Amino acid sequence: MSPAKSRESTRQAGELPERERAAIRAEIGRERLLAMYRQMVLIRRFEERAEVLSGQFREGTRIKKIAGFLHLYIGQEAVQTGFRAHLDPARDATVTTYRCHGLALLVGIPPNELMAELFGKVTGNVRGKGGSMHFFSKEKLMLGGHGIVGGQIPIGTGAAFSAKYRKTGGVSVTFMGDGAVPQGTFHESLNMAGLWKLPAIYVVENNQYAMGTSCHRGVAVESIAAAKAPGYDMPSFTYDGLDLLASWKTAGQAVAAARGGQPVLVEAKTYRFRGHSASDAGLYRSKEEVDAYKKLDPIQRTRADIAAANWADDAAFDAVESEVAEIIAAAVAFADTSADPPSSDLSRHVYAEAAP
Amino acid sequence: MSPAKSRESTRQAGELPERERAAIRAEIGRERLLAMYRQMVLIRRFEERAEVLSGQFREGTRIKKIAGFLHLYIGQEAVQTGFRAHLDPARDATVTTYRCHGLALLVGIPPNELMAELFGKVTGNVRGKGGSMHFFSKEKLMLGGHGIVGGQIPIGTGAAFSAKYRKTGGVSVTFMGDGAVPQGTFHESLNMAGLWKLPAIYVVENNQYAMGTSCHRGVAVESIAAAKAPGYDMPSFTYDGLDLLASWKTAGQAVAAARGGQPVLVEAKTYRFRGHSASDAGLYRSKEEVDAYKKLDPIQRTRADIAAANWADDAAFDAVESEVAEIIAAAVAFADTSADPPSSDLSRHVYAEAAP
Amino acid sequence: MIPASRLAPPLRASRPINLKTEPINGAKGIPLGNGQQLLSLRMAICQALDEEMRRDERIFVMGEEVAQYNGAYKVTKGLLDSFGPDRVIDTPITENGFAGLAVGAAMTGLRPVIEFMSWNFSFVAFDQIVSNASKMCYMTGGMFPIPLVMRGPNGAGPRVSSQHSHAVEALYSHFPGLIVVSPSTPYDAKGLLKTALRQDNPVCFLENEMLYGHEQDIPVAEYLIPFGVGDLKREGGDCTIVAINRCVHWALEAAETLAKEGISCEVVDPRTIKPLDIELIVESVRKTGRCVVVEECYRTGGVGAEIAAQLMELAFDDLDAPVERVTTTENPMPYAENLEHETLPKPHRIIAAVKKACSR
Amino acid sequence: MIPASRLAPPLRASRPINLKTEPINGAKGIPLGNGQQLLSLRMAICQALDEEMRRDERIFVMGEEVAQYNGAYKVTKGLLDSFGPDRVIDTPITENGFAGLAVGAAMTGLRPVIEFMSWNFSFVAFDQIVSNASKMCYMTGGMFPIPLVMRGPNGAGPRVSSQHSHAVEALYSHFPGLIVVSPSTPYDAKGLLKTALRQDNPVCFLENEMLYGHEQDIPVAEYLIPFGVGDLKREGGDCTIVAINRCVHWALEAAETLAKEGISCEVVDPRTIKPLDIELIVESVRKTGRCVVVEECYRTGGVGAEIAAQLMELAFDDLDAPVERVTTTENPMPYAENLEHETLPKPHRIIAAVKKACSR
Ligand SMILES: Cc1ncc(C[n+]2csc(CCOP(=O)(O)OP(=O)(O)O)c2C)c(N)n1
Ligand SMILES: Cc1ncc(C[n+]2csc(CCOP(=O)(O)OP(=O)(O)O)c2C)c(N)n1
Ligand SMILES: [Mg+2]
Ligand SMILES: [Mg+2]
Repeated sequence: MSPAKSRESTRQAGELPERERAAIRAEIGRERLLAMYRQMVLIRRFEERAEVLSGQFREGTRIKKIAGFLHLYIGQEAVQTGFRAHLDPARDATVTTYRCHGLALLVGIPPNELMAELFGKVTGNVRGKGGSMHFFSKEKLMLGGHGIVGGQIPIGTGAAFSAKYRKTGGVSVTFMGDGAVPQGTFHESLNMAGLWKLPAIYVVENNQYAMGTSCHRGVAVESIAAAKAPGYDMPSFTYDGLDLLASWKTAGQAVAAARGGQPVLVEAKTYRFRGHSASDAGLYRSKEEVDAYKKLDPIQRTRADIAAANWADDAAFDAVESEVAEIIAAAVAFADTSADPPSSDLSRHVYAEAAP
Repeated sequence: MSPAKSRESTRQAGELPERERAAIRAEIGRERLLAMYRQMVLIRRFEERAEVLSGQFREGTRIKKIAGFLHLYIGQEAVQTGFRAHLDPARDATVTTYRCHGLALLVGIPPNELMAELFGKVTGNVRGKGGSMHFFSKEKLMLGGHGIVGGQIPIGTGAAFSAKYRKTGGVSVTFMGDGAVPQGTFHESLNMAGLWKLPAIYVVENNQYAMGTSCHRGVAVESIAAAKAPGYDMPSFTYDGLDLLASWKTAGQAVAAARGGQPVLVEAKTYRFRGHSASDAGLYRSKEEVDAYKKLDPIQRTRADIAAANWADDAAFDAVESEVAEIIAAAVAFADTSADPPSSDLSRHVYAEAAP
Repeated sequence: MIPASRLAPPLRASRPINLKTEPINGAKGIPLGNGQQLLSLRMAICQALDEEMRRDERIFVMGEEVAQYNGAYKVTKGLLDSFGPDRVIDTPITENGFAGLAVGAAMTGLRPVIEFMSWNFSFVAFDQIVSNASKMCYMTGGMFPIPLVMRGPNGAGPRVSSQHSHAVEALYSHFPGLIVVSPSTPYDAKGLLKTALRQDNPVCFLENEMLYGHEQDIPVAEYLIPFGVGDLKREGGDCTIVAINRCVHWALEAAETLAKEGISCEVVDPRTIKPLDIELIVESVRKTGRCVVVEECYRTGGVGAEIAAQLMELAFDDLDAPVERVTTTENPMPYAENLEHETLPKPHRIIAAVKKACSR
Repeated sequence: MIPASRLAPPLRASRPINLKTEPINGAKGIPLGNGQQLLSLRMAICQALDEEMRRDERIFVMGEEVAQYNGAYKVTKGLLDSFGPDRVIDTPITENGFAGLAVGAAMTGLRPVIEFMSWNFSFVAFDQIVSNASKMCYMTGGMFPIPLVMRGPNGAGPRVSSQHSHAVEALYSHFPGLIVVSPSTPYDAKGLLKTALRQDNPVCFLENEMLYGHEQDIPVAEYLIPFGVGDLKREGGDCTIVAINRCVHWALEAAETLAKEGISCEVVDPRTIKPLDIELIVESVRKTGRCVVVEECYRTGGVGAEIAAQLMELAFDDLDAPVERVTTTENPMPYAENLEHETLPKPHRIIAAVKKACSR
């Protein structure tokens, strides 16, 4: 048995000094940083559009094409964007919660498919069977999109087990909210990962609230990753999840550790700019608090970073916006003109169709 | 929210020096130490007798009065004996696993009732409905005797909640095996206790095996309490659970902390001298290992302590044995001559009989 | 004949409700004079909690978002203000933990009410519900009854798909030791919840999100409804429809349509699934000779299966046709609107089943 | 008439088995010549695992004590030696965790077999089984089928009381997406487990501790038994007894006694509960006109309820008497010997039920 000492390498949240930012930017390089920026913009605009189409957001008329829950990732984009950049789509698996639009776009599921899924169409990502909470990709090893808080953590652990079993050299990244930390599955999974040295990365996206319950009313300790990782013989990382550079940097370290057979627990301090889901009035947090965080918008900060490096001008940023706008318009059109699932789909896929 | 710092006060296992032993003995005093010694002997002899009556233990003939599982506490007696000595039976609750004979005797359930329960008689502790794993006392606040690994941990937490809610000043002590530590209930319970500052004591009786799985194959960290308590904003204690003096001392500190509103996690390093249950061949540990631990028999060590203080002579020890032998003989006779439950009991108690 | 007293106050059609116009304290109904008040089902539950918490200090309410947020579906609105944070307690997301905590609290003198934000999340707590709550009284020879109410919305929500749409009546009524209550109206919900809070067994109290806004005039004066007593929601002679919770409303809608076609249906609402008022069902079937069971559980092993089996045992010679079962179809809930519609036991499917039963 | 091919190899009376005389490798039967081998049910399961693990590298076995301890009930004896610690894995006591891990592994190309030390402990893992394993294929539009076998002993053990005695056939067959297998003989167990390991759905494979030592001569040559095909364990004309798992043996015992009294019973073993071979049951009931279902589940919502409901639908005019249900009585399992005896659906209760059905 390995000794219980924790190879702690906690990084606290806090704005990185400009010198460090420049260094990270250089490491990332122009193309990759622009690509990540574009990904974040795509997620943001996709969700803003979905929000309107869910009809909860009033802009004159009430448009309702999307039903059910709609949990938006807006504000948190830097976290998964930073991680995804370090993953090898052929062998690294990812899994997340119902707040899954961002990850689905990041792994490269076509926006058409995703929008059609939100519309409940047969052309949707899962044939209209899942809706907003259940995006998946077999090809890209994105294992969901899960509705039960904490339910995806063992699944991510299984993907890490699988990578080790099949000796692919792959890792798994399991995203979860701060609200999932108290669930038994968190503990059970991290213990197995720590025990068996699975190539697993657990990322707590601490957006400080689980619905209306602020993190300090749900979790007994202030610093989740730092306080808990030693209990699973894991190192921990804690960083400013509203900062793409910090996210990219930390993700790189975490992925490297996991790839080397050391599971890790990461805490990204972040914030959601919208309500928990579209129906949440959000009375549990003040306008001041929300506004203060909005000033730390990861997209704006990344834009500032890019500008600081002189890697793009306003026209270039505008071009990103219009390219993304076109993608989304096309996705909406695609979804709108797609067919409902046939009623034969009702009983299809309850069981597997054929042995592989 | 209270800071995440852990008020750690870990004590490592290891034989206490004689000077310290003398000091603890003095604190305990002659009467109490003799009483605890007598309790441990009662548990030991009760279980040795039950073992014979379960028919698994061959001594010439095969006697089978007791069926089902039989998990013996033999070897671990000092742990619960030390804790129970600090509890106020009127307001402090206890709960444990299927390995519950010791606790039942300690809280003062009459041996007659317990033996009759093992025999499945209507005069049994729970009218013959539970058997070996399910001993309870409402009056003494002993909340079981539970068969699902980890299932009792939330129950103990509930008793602590209740004490706080009703402002009784009581605490709860939840005993569990090392095998229960990886269960989700452990984590969920400790988080709530840490969060709400419940007067709860969690005692991991680390006998180093969960059935055939040694602790280091089940739990990712070496030192359970020390590594995990900080994750729940709790202090921890770790001590030599084969030593009654250490147990009494640690228990006193733990109970004081809990009574003051600070939940604690305690790890008692101990050993079971028998198989996991009567049917366990025990091939996973060597005879040498078992023998080495048997040399640390808590009853023998306590006897040595008492002798060292000159608080009893051989005749006095013999008197304890014969008094206990009589109690057990009486219990067996009582159980043997008691009636089976009436068949009307089959459907009785499925639901409560009347509002309180 | 079934006594008219079994007919509950008439249903009042649900009308869209605006949360903001509900009183700050969710427990306070709108007085209507003549001893009646207007209550939504949501408020009926809140009022029952409020009244019983005043009456009995041992009762506390615990769950995710029940306190500061006033409940994810605002069912516990105002309770925190009225009873304070010691008795109305927000929990971490840790259902197995707090369900077990409640069992421990019930063993030590308290009377917990726990809310599952939805019954889907009770699956995480399944072991504490089944292995501990349901068995404790029996396995302790009666020493530790468990006065515990577990409540929350059950069945399909609005387009929330696979993992959020279970109806658990059949699941939990399989276990001896549990009581399963599934009210379809504010009147029933209030009276049954008060009963649940005054008895000593673990109760699964199953609400329905889609009915929370459903309103009814109910008495201001206190009343309780005993477990195991079903209710006729409509009288009729051709076919008995046994319907549970939201399905009562679909059954009434179907009965309305069928009446126009000359088929007269009796709608029996068992109100509690365990214990089940099989006498009332048998009585009705003796009259009609036909029975359709409508529920949101899956077909295999649903409540309809149990009712069919019992009817066979108790009314073998009275049945003119097999008991028809209209249930959630045998698939996880799909998100797409058309598929969700086909999955649920809606009026069109009930009508078809009644016609099938009557065609025999 | 039911084709004779549906009759499985004859049962061989169970005889006391001494673990120590079983071969070191639990998978190796005792050769009997003429293409037959003698296997206990325990060994039949082990042999199926062994054969399929050799055939398919994606299969691994995981659970508490399955490796170094050779299984709490020695079912996986020898597998660690044969396949090494990468494929035969001891877990911490963390059922929800490893069940979910298995779902994740199944989603990424593996074919996990997990052992619940008993199915009672699956309640801790209930959410992963229901919310994830059972729904994944559907909720991903077929993208992620879950080839997963969950196995372990089910039903009452020897005097292990309330928390250790559940039979879960009814519970899990309620959920679409799951397959529920409950074999009563070594022959069936081996053939069905091999099928389970070659298909892509989550399977609850329910064994019975009390039958692990039960022996039978079975072919050495490979065979598979498809899901959804029941088996006649005895032919007879007066009454159909549908019996599950251990109850098959009790039913055969009862049938033996009844035969002496001139009542001839047909014993149908559905072998898989989901899918259920209702055709075979209907066929038999068409012949006998009477049916008794015997199972270890509770009565309310048990498998018997579902069978009764389906028989009513499919054989309404063929039934001469109501379907009788002989089940675990409606109480948690008591420890006392006399009470345990009355709780279980033993031969004396089956005999009484058959007589009741036949007296009509
Ligand atoms: C087991 C379970 N309990 C409760 C819920 C209802 N629920 C959905 S999201 C949520 C809050 C989760 O918060 P967090 O984990 O912090 O994630 P975030 O929404 O902030 O991303 C709750 C309580 C659920 N889906 N599953
Ligand atoms: C949830 C659950 N899983 C598995 C079991 C079977 N089981 C009973 S005791 C045991 C080992 C427990 O070991 P530990 O917690 O260390 O306690 P000890 O027996 O050593 O006192 C196991 C696996 C169970 N009872 N409950
Ligand atoms: Mg959150
Ligand atoms: Mg142990």
